[in-house]
Amino acid sequence: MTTTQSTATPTTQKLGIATATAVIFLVLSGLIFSAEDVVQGSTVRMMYVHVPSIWVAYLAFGLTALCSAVYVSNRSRSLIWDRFAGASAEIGVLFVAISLVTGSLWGRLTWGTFWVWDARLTSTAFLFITYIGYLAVRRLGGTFSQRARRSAIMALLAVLEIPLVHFSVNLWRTLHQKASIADPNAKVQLDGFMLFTLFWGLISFSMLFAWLLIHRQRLMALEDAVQDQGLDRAIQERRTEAGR
Amino acid sequence: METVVELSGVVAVLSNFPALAGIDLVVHRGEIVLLHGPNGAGKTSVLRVCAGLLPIERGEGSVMGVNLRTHRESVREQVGLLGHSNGLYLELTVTQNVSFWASTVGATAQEVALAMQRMKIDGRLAHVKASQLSAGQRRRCALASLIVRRASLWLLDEPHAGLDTAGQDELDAILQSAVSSGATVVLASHETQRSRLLATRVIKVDGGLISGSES
Amino acid sequence: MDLTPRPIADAESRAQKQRRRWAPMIIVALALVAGGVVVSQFLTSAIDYYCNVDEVGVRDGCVGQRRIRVQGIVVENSLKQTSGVSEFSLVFNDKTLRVRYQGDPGGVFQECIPVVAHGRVVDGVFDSDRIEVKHTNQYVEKNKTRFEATKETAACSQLPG
Amino acid sequence: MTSRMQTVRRVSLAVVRKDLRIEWSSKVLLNQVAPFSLVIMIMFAFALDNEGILQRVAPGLVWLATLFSMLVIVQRSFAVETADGALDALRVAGTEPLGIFIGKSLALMVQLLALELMLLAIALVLYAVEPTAMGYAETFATMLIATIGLGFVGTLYGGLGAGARGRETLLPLLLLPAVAPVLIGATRATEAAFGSGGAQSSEGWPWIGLLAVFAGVFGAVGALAFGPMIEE
Repeated sequence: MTTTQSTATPTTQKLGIATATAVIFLVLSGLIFSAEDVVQGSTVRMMYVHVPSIWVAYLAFGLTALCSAVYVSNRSRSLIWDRFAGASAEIGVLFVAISLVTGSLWGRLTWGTFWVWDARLTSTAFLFITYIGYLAVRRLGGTFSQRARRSAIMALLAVLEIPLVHFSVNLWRTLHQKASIADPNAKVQLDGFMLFTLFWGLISFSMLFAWLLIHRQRLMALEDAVQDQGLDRAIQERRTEAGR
Repeated sequence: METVVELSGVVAVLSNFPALAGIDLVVHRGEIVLLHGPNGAGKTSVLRVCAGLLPIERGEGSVMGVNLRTHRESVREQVGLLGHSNGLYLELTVTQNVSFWASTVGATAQEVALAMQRMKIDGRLAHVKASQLSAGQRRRCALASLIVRRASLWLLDEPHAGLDTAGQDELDAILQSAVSSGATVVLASHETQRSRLLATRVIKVDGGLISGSES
Repeated sequence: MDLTPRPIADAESRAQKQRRRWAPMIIVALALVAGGVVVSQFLTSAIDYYCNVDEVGVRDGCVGQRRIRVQGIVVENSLKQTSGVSEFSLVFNDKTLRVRYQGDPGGVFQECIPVVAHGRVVDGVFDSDRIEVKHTNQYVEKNKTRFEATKETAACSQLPG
Repeated sequence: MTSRMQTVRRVSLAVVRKDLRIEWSSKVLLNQVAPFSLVIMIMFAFALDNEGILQRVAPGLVWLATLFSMLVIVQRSFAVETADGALDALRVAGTEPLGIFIGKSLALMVQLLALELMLLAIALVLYAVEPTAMGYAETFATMLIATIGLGFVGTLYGGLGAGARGRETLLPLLLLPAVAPVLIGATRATEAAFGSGGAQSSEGWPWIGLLAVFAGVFGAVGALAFGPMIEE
């Protein structure tokens, strides 16, 4: 191993550039082009980070569960699914954290409090802790397949929390407002350009997620490969032990 | 002759360390195979691979026709492994321990009594907690738990260690009668004088490989 | 002593062991459905963050001397602030409740928007020590409403009752 | 299929008898866990000695103390398995994992139930709670069903970390969020049963339904996943 390896390819570089452009436009659109809300004023701009980040977290945890299910149901037990599951969960945890922080700042400005124990906030907090536990299980040690098996079971259990988190605002009365666009039986509740900005946020955060995921997964593959190449050398060394 | 164990090019890993570095081994039914070699040669790992406990990283292996790569769990019912640890519950008495292991395989109370008698842990010792036993007595207790399993393939790791001469003789007799009843035995040991007399084949393991064989 | 290898379950049952086990999966699915029903049908009132104004003294969990949270819309022109005490009325489904609050409510508190007040009912007045603003899921651009709804009443009538 | 069911029953009976025997002869529950939970209850009583507060939060304290004690019991339950390689031996013996799961869960449930009864008695005395006859019935129903769920989830997560390094710190991180529904559900049901803070006893039954669902989910998931979980 003499050449420096990168996790980038021309495709991911293009994706990276596109993502950066989209995020820059989101910043401009969110901070400058879009209007203030009639009640909330400028604090409404929190939405353009808060909503896309929880969306990415749902996406990431959903993908984790999907990859785990593929790993468990596939007889070949290919570790690539496990790596995608792990990489996706790491990014998901990051974005739940962002969502919690922006949400509590936004809450301070509009509700008058950083945190309340309503169904939405509480369930989101549990989602966060659960996936921190998932990441801890991944670092428990043991063989790769042991890691994959344990964490797959965890992921399939943990993903059940997501519908509870998302629909908590419809099932119960919460201080948190209901969904404005992802609500199954409601009209879109945003004025024109605000809606566009929010959509733009969802798109650019999704691109960011894809870019991070690909790189993280490749990095994990390299880490595993380092261990595997180490194995080849270790086997050679082990064989020479004989006869000494 | 019926093949019981077949390993070819097996690599097995213990937290990134290749305990087995590509081992080839064939054992037939009715054999008593002795694995010997220095400490850390990989003897224990061979036994654990055969027991379906340690996964195979590279190579192919099968025990009693069961593929160790894909179905290593299914081989375990027919295998009896005595490892370094005795697998005893220290808070339970000797009888409770042997009875527990007997009940997991559906052995009768009579079998338990016979096995305990054979290993001389009946009578006074029967109601002593495992934590209060000497090392040799614990070994006898573990052997009694193994006997009631009536396994097809006996895998023994340093079985003579800690036993007195009478106990070692008793163990040898049991292994011989098990083999004549249709079982197969693989044992690992580095004190070879006694085991050589017992074994039908002696194999040297070193550096995670087979480095020699004699009949 | 008999040491013949113990006969193990025949190949058929071993093949069965390899088969995927459906029974627990079906139980998981059924339990999840049951969970959904329990949570959405029976537990709604118990997890609800607040009672609406019209439910105070009526619905289970909103009655008696216990501490409750009440949600309603701040009635227009009802807010009176004197020497650090804010008084205003909450309305929901045509029922009103007078609220007394020590201090100045935070957030974007104003008339004509929904709020949640924490406290208990004392002599028909809701004695509150904490106010949270519950903003809706409607977002309206400010510039636009300047033309359509310049009068405060218009903003009030827009909000859901 | 019947032969497999027989094996499962045989193994689970053997495991539950073994676990309870170990507890009976070592008396860890009696000598260590019970005093530990007693200390928790008394500390709370000291810290929250304020008119009304203690009665209002008593149900939550009972369950919080139960959960903390449960962590100790679960650790212990798998420490005896790994002390002399018994779990390894069970695995290599091809012992039906479903049987191990059910057996260890049952043993855990029995111990938890004994502990909860003790905590309930303490709460009645220390915190001056006076449930009605209906309240008692509701309390016992809550305890029974919550305990079934706790037994399953405790065994599943206990087996997950068994033998791994750092499992002592991992277990609370995994187990406490997972049992949050039990904490909430059992607390609310017990509040209804005790009539704390003006709650009515009819408010408790849906929560008991939630506890039953929890027990069902983790019973079934454990049945599926316990085997792969303890595998190398």
